[in-house]
Amino acid sequence: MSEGLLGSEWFRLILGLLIVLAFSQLNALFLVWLERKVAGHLQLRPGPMEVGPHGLLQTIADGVKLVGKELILPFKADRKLFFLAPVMVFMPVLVGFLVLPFSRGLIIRDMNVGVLLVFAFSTITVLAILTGGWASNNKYALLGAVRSVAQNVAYEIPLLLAVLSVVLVVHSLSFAKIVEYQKTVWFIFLQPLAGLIYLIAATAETNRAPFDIPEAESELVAGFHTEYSGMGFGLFFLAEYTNMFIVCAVATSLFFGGWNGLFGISLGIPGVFWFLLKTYFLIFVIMWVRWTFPRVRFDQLMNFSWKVMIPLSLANIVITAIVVKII
Amino acid sequence: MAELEKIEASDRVYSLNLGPQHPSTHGVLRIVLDLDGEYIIKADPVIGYGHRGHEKMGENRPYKQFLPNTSRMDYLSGMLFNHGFVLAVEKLVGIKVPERAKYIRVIASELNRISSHLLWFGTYLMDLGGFTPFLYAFDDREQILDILDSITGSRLTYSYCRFGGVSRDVDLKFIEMTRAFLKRMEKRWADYDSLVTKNVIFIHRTRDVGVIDRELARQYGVTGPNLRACGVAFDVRRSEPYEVYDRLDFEIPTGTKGDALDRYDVRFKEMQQSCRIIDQALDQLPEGEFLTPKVPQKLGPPKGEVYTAFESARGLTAYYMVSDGSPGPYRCHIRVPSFGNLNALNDVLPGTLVADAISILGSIDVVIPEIDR
Amino acid sequence: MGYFKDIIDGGLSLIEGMGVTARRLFQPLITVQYPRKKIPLSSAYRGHIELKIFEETGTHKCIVCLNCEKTCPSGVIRVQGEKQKEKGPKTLTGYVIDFSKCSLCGLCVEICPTSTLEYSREYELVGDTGADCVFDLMLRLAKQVEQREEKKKTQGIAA
Amino acid sequence: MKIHDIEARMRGKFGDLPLKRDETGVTGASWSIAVPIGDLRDAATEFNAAGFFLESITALDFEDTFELVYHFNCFEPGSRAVVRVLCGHDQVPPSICDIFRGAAWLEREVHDFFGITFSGNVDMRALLLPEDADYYPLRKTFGKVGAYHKREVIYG
Repeated sequence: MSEGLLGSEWFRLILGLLIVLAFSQLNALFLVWLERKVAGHLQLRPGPMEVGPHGLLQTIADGVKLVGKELILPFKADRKLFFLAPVMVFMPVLVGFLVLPFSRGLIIRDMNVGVLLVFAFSTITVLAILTGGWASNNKYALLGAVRSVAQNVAYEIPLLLAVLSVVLVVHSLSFAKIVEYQKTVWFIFLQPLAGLIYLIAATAETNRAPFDIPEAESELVAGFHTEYSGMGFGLFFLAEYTNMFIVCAVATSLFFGGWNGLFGISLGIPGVFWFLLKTYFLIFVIMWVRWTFPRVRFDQLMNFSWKVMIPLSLANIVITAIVVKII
Repeated sequence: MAELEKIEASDRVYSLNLGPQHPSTHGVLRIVLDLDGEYIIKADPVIGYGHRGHEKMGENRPYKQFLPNTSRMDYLSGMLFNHGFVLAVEKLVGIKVPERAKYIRVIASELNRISSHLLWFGTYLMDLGGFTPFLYAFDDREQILDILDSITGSRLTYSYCRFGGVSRDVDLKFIEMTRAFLKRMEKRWADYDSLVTKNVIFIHRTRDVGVIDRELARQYGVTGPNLRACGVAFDVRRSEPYEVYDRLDFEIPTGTKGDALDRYDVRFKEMQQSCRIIDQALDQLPEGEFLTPKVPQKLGPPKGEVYTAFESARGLTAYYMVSDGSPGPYRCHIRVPSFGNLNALNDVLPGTLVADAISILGSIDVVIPEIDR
Repeated sequence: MGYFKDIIDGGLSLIEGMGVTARRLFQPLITVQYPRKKIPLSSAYRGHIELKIFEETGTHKCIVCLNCEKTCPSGVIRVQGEKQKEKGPKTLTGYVIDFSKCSLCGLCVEICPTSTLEYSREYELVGDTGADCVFDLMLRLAKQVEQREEKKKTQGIAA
Repeated sequence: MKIHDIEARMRGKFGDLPLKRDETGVTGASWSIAVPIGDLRDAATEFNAAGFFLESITALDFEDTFELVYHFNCFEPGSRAVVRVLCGHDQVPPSICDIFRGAAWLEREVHDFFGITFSGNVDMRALLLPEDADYYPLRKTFGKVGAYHKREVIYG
């Protein structure tokens, strides 16, 4: 996508949307496969092996199965909200792609409020989960929805505080500028605490273990999506993995230098590869964590958030502000 | 509690039907929970979904034909239940058991105890949301099943013990496999420690959760590791030694508080003690017969009754049989440990969170078909 | 400083746990892709029962004592015998088991006075109906005898 | 040893006659005591005060009577004791569920299987059987059974 090709703004948007849609679906399918492979090998088993080479086509087969399944509406459920929720959970995820800086110039829209936009839209996910859980007319789903909201309050604040300390240094909310700033030194080295807090909070944001308390399959059966069948469940599932990609991509841009190589050494590898490499590595780490730890209880997550993450990130911001002022 | 009672009057309380189909109810258990938010106000376990009438079956068949039933009550410690039943009948009829058979039974029983505890370990972690330890535990359990498979020919419902011995002698390959297993486990304990026991999330999920204290345990007849977790060193293998347990040197691990973490610790150490027992029993294993040849096909026990207690993986289990002199028992009752252990939940669950309820249910290690019989 | 110590200790314990799982990534897999690969059966494996063929007679030794039928806890076994002569031993005419009810205890094999019962080593037993679980052991025996003879023949030709 | 204390107290209360020691060890208990149905709660209270736990409750169905068998044990080696209560087919034994909390379920189980109602146990719902079960499977009049004896046939 060179500058010359992008004469019309509309062309650029539509092309971007198409690429995003295609990429997000393929990416989610790949991530589901990856998750199963990572889980498998961590547990000394091969994971899916039957469909395609090393089971690569397994998730596509599963997807086809999900599409073919009947959408069941539970008794006395709120029909409109019930079907709205899966759509609502997937929409904001797509918006996130608009501002992700895959490489220099490979951004659909480099807005000066890019960082804000991603986090503003990702919050809608919680609303969608609440809607889905509420509309299902199922107590497990409701409990999951309630937990999700409680969890949201706990992790959103440290998440944004951690991001803020980066923004304070760069003086910009634009992803491109933040990544440019990390040309030689990544922010994870300057702001290790903020980076760590971001990763923990991001795991919670995507409802991944050990913070998968709204789903908590051993407690709430499947939490908020207990009653969803077929593609209703499929959309929740795809959204979870796409969301995971987005938070990891954001983490890569904010803390791991985006398209930049380590300490400015790019080894001649194109920026987009650096970006994807780092993003997928972070995704792998999140998977690795999921398949290692037991789940925390939601009050413990709150305790951890209010007593550890928020004070530490606040302190981090204050120190950052002072250092920035002095320099 | 006063605060809770006030809430109970309000209409905020709703009931949640946990089970019979639920990922963490270990068999078919249903608990009707009255909830305020996520806090449990009242818990009413509903059991009996797996009732097969084993006691009635025992009454209308000869002792020998009841053998296969015994390993189907608590399917996780089938060998132990099998063993206990054989002990009871031998005591009633007065059958002498060769020394070698006694040792073989102890080894097989302890192997079964470890396999049962390993399965509990895995599923408990799964209840807490950790999936991977489950598969590691199953890897180890698979070794035990292979070992038991090599002598009994079965992997779960063994039917291995016979009146006056065991059905098949052990060979050198069995001893080799068992020794290799003991060696393998030495390394595995450290792995489990790093992966689970020391894990800060795990500790937070279990510490001070679901405390069963000494008095509560006594009131409900809680036995086994759940009782030992609150500091009572009561183990049938010690208090009424059967077979050769009095010749073997092993400790009875106890806890202090009786919370889920203590129960975890006790079971974990128990597995290590079982390894010690097996090691010694293998050393002492004498040569000789594995089955008394003189046992008649049709048993004619004297009139009277027998009550034999033994330590299954879940606690004090006992066979109570009344004989009228015929080849089958007049009355056959089985005292199962999970019954009391689960019963205690009536008092333990109120005031906890749903998430903790799952943790508690997992930590007391119930096998529902054993309760239902 | 207990506050920070708790955080750091907790964090370290988590990293230790991740180390355990990470090591597994580089260990060989322990599962077997079942229908493609198979694990050898235990020598003591207890399948359903089968009539044993004795080398010296080339057939079973069942004397229709009905001990197995009587001792079976689940009533799986049905044995039929006929007297060939007025005063003589019975000979086996039918031996049918309903495997769907069998609890694999092995009491029948142990009680058999002529040890003519043995465990089958088949474990891939799938059927669509309950009737598929009913095995006629006489029929199976006949088939086995046939196979044996064919084998002998081919071996004889090869030799 | 708690078992000796409680034995002395039982002898004091009910006399020497109903108490039977078991030297052979076949019954698994040091001694058993036959208690009249009215004194069951007193006996249970004694055991509770002495720190025993209730191991099991079960019943035996004889042609002439039911017999309730209570196994008590404490956390000491070889301390099992049995309380036996004769309970006619139409009698209603008292519940001990307020003395031992675990007794509530055990009594429900006995009620399930034998149809013996315990007075004082408010919760007599079916425990192991279906809610609508109107049969008592462990009675000797139900299903296939070998024999239906009088009590003296077995216990002399």
